[in-house]
Amino acid sequence: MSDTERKDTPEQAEFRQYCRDWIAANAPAETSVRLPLSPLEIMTTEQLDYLQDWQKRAYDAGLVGCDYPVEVGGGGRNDCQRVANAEFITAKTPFFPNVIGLGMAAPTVFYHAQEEKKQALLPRLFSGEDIWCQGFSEPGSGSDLASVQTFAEPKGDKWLINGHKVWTSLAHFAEWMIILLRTSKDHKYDGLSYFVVPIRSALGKGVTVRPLIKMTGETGFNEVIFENLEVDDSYRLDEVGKGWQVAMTTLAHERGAGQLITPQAGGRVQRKEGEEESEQGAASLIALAKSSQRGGKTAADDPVIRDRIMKEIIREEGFRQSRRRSRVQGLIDDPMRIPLQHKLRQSEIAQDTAQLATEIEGAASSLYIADPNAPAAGRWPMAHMNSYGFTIAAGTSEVQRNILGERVLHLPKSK
Amino acid sequence: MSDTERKDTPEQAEFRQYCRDWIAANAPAETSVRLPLSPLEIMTTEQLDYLQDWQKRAYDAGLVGCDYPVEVGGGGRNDCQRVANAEFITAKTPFFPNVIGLGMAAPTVFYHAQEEKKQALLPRLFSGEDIWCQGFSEPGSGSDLASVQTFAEPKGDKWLINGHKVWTSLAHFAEWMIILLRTSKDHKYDGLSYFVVPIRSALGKGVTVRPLIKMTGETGFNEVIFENLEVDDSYRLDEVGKGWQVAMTTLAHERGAGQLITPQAGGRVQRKEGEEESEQGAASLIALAKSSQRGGKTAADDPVIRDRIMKEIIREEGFRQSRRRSRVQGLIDDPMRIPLQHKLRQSEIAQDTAQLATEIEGAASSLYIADPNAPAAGRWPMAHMNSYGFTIAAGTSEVQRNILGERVLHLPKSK
Amino acid sequence: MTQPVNFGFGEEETMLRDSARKFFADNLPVDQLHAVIAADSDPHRDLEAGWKPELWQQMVELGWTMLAVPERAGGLGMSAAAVAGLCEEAGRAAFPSPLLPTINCSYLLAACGGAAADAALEAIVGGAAASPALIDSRGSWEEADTDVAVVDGKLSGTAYYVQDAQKVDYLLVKARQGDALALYWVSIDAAGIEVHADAIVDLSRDQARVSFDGVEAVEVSGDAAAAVATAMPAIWTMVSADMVGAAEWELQTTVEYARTRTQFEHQIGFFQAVKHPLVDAMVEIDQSKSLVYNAACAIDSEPENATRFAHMAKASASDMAVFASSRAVQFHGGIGFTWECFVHIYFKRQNHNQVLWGDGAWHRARLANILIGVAA
Amino acid sequence: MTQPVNFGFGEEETMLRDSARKFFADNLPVDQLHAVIAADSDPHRDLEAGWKPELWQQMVELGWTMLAVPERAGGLGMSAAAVAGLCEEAGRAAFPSPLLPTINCSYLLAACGGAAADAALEAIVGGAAASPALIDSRGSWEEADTDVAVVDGKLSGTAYYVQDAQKVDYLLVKARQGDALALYWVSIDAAGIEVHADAIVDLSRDQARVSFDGVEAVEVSGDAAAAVATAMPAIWTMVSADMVGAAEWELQTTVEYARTRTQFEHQIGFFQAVKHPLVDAMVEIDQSKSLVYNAACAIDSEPENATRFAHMAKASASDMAVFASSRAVQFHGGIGFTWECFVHIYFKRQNHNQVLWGDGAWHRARLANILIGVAA
Repeated sequence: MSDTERKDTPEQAEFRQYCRDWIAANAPAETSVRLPLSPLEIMTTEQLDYLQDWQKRAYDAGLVGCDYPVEVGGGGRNDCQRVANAEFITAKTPFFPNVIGLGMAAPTVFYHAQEEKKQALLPRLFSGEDIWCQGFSEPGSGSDLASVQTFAEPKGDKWLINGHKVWTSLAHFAEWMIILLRTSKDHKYDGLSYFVVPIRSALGKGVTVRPLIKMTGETGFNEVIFENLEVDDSYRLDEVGKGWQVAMTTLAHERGAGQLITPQAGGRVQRKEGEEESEQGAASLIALAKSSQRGGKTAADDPVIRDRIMKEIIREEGFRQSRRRSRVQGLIDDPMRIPLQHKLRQSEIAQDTAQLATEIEGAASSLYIADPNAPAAGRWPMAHMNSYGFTIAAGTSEVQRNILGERVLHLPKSK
Repeated sequence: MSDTERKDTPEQAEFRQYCRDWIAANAPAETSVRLPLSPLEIMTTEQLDYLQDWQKRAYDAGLVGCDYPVEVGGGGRNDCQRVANAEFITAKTPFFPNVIGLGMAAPTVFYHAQEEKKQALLPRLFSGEDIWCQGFSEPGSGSDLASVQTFAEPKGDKWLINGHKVWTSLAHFAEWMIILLRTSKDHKYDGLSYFVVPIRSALGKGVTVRPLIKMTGETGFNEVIFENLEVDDSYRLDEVGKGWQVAMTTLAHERGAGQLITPQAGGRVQRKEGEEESEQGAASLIALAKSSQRGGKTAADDPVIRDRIMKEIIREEGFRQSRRRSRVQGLIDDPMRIPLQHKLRQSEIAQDTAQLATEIEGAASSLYIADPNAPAAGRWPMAHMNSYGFTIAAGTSEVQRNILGERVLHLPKSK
Repeated sequence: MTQPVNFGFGEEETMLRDSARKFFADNLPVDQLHAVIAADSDPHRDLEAGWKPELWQQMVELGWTMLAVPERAGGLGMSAAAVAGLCEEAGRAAFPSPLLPTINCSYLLAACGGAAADAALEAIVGGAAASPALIDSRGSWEEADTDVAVVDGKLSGTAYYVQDAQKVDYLLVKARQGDALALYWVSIDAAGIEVHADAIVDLSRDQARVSFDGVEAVEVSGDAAAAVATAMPAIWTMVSADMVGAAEWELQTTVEYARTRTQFEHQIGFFQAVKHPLVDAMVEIDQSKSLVYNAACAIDSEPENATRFAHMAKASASDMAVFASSRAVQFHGGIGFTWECFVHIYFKRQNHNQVLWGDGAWHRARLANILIGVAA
Repeated sequence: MTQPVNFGFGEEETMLRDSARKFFADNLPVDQLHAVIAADSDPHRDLEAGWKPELWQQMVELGWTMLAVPERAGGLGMSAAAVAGLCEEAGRAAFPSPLLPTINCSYLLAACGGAAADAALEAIVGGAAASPALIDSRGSWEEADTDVAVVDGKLSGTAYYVQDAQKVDYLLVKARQGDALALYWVSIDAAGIEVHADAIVDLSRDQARVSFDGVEAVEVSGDAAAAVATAMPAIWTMVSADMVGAAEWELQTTVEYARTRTQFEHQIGFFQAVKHPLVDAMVEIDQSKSLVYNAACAIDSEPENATRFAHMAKASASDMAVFASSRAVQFHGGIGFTWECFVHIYFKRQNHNQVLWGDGAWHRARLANILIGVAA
């Protein structure tokens, strides 16, 4: 089931070998730095430095941004990023820290910015020297993104920005923000414009970054307040009033449905070999049940618990097999039908799995991460709470069901 | 838990004793006629004759329609129908056949018809000599009742009716139909008018009654086709264009939320004593599970089945206790909150219970009512299918949730 | 062993599936199907099997009944993935025929090995339809369970829940023979066999109790338990494929209705109370379909995992089929509750499929024994 | 015995409930509650119990801790229906206090009988707070389960999951004494007791492991199993009442949000994807509430059915609480996922309540043993 089964072009075949060799020689060794579970959860500068160094080296070697033109700092290759990604993943390297930059900002800037700005911004984005964040959601604009109210008022050849963005991961480390702003109150969609904004240099001078605390007690997200921040008009992407269309480029790439492949490197975190996939997965419920007691017997011997664990394992296997099937021409009708289910399904399976885990733990699920006696180090009650981040963020489950009903089943729009 | 605990007025107390004595002396004896499970399922003239005779005797004795004025054939009493009902129920008498007449037509006619028509129609309605049916739903108007298209066109001082009504229980026995008709195509709600229509006398002369076959293969419902049926204007209730308001009177009484108490007599059917309540209830799943085999053991010993049976038993007990609580002032905030859940809850519990029963039966649930080896005589697969009648008819579960969300939780209207 | 990325579902399998879809759609569209199997709504009607034998003859001629027969017995020896594609289409058409039981017999006989079993397979290649008669009065086919015994070399007893018994030529009977369990191949017209048709809910199939009174039959396996264990993953997978196809019909038909039926000045698919459960049905169908082809592919190329993956497929498909059928009736509203609406045909087939060869909870319990170990 | 139609919930009980609702709302509205218990969001914060002891003192003075104490011990001997009303209000306020454990001790001590138990009850009447220490390391309090033993007349071992241990004056300890099981009453300040606070998710309670090292204590029952069995229906019912109150807060707060939050030019409560699950939460709450007062009323006037009805109440409330909490967070969207939104306090209390004294599946298994009989 490896990507190598696909037929490489000569360029890809050569590049694959180059990547393999380079990674073998240059992949970061094990580190004492405790790596986070995802790039969005980078908490310390120690973590950031380690991961930035890795991205820079991979970029300098030509493994990041390889399909972008040379003029903007890319590698000028044809459809080679997926080759590099596959090799990173096979080698289980750590991930790149500039995840929003690579996945969302780069394609958006590439398709919508002035040539001069592309050349100025993209090389340091690819290298990871500049971390990027995203300013879309606001307190009053969650599911309904087009209702954003953070306002950009024209002032000579500059814009004056005032407002409030929330859920901006990595903002405390970010140099740049891609941001959706309102430039007219008269039109909902056509009143939006899209900018890139230097935020690190403006901290304390019109930009305030504050951590948002999640219900778990963790930080990681931020809110960003803009008070009369002046931004040059050259930071605007595409025309005034075309912000919604630009945002669609960003969102398409966020969902993996855009034209450009996002550079992705592995996902090694500080764990033992082979544990990655299942550590929070349904299969790990079996071990949990074997070490948990319910009503005087081992939870793994309770048929009701067994039944429920099997349900989650089956859903998880079904999810995995559906991803596999989504690439088999003969077994799909609508090519978007499975990919558009991805987010909904993954987030709800994770939620139900975590919820079931707390029931398996029983009374011990009351114990949280700081308790030395908590089963699985308190991971499950935390995962349960964090699962709501996934069913809410980036399109709630309710919005996902609308999208599926409308785009795949072609039912009339609900809104 | 008997109604007698309530404080009777002197009139009620005297009437209660009268009812008790009369029922003791006059309640129908056991019969060889196989009675249906509900008045809406009367299939044979033998059943109808038996039940009509019973209603007529009860009416003649003053136990039916006792709160209506004497002028329209009632008993002229004050809040005494509930007393009679309680005594009927305690005595487990058979029910009255003219259920739509008593429950829906009588209050509607009483509040909206001309005096002359009340005096002509209500006595024979109360006595059960005239059976009534209801013409509301149409092929194109289910949940959205106000969209009915069956049209009444003025023709002198008469109306010409054309159209198609469906789900008309008892139409094959009915003398009269209450009917919601469109008299103007320009206004949705204000284009409706409400009539009573003699259908039996018009059979073959503008009225056709045809049985509808349910997915179970049973009949019971009908469709009624109107082709140029002429109806006198005096059969109109209330003004032209006020049909929707009149229909609200009907629906309020259908839901038991109207001002007038519907005469109700017992519900004895042809079963053994004590079986009534639980025969299709969740508790009967226990006996079913004890006599069913699953995976080499008795289903009643399978913990997953036990868990699911308990869920349904708990829901059923909760439903019963909520009905009890709905009358306890100190334990309710909004008096409509529980009553408006009644239909939704009852129909969904019945559906899930029947569905679970078929799983308990396993392979044997394939056997239908004509199979001599079917468990419980094939009742459960039939109940499972019939349960969709309950979750669809008289306001689908989806409409019920709208009603609850809007009237109880005061959320904005979905439509 | 590992599975090919594409489940072994390539061009050949796609062509077979597409031609099956076309065959069923051309020859028995749902209105004609309704006329064939649902002409009489009376639950007490005669127990004649409603089907079109001439279409079955064409299917035989197209070679569909020899797909799962090994080449050594003259069959096509095609992959389980290919067979699943055919079964999915039969389910989509709610097609009345002995296809599924005949395919099930192919897998059972192929697992028997030996000349007698191969001769039986050759009968299937020659156009015979057959049905397994493995199940006892309690609905179990496991371990030593059977109500048929071999007495003086002849079959006596009763087999229950025999699918499409009125449409087949042969039965493959599990019988107790002293301490052993054997499989026997016997013509349904053999002396001493009586077929007692069940009055079942499902209109697209027939089912029977079959009694044996001193029936001469050919032993095709002396180790029924082994043959059944080997073939069972395929039997579970194929009925699951049938459910996936039927559910997709239910989904598409209900979606179409939701796009045309108007209430409250909206097509009812506008309302999230309709739209979102239809999406949920789609997601469940997709999960089941993926698990079906994963199980089929395991049968073909990863047999050590075939049982666990087939349990997953049937567990998923059983729950999915009940849910999708329920929503199809509910969202068709009043008309969906009538005999004239085609949905009830699928509702009934799916509820039958659900309990055939183990329902969701049953398969999850077996899967747990594999993944967790047998409970203490 | 039969129950009164009105669950025994008449004017007196209504007045008590209303005054409790007012007390909690006036003295610790949710913003102040948040300030008291959620000032520090760090999961590794110090394990100080967040509560207002002065409010607890007022509750004691109002007589609420002696409601469930029999009159023979100087208490008010009020009905379980009345106590349930109070607990429902404490849940609605997510009120941090030792109310529930103290009430639980009242029921346990009342079930003990005898002078020593009555003396302990008098301490409660006198204003002492107490908590049961019945649970072993595996989370079980059933039968002989306990990790505390009587050695040389003194308690040694550890009790787990002791609720609000940092807020109480006494513990009621289940201990093995040779072949017997006894209950002991002991001051939490007694020599040899150590309270090890757990770091728990729930912010509105504290919980601890309590270790005993040769602790002198007063035996209040020589038959702990009997006393626990008698008191358990009340313990289950009262935590269920707490869940009902908390869920009603979650429902009303979410409904209010759905009436004000606008997205896509509609209040989000317009959308059936929000409206219908809120209705489902309401229906589940109503079911649980009805079952709670039914169980309470059975404790008061139909004790032979108290256990079964209390199992129903706790089973129903546990599943309901998880569902209602889940929807409260989900429908608050992004803000619902933050620490500053009050919803998480209730989410955490409800998930704690769910697993306290047996979750839904546990109670259904016990109920099945009563209604079906123990499985073969």
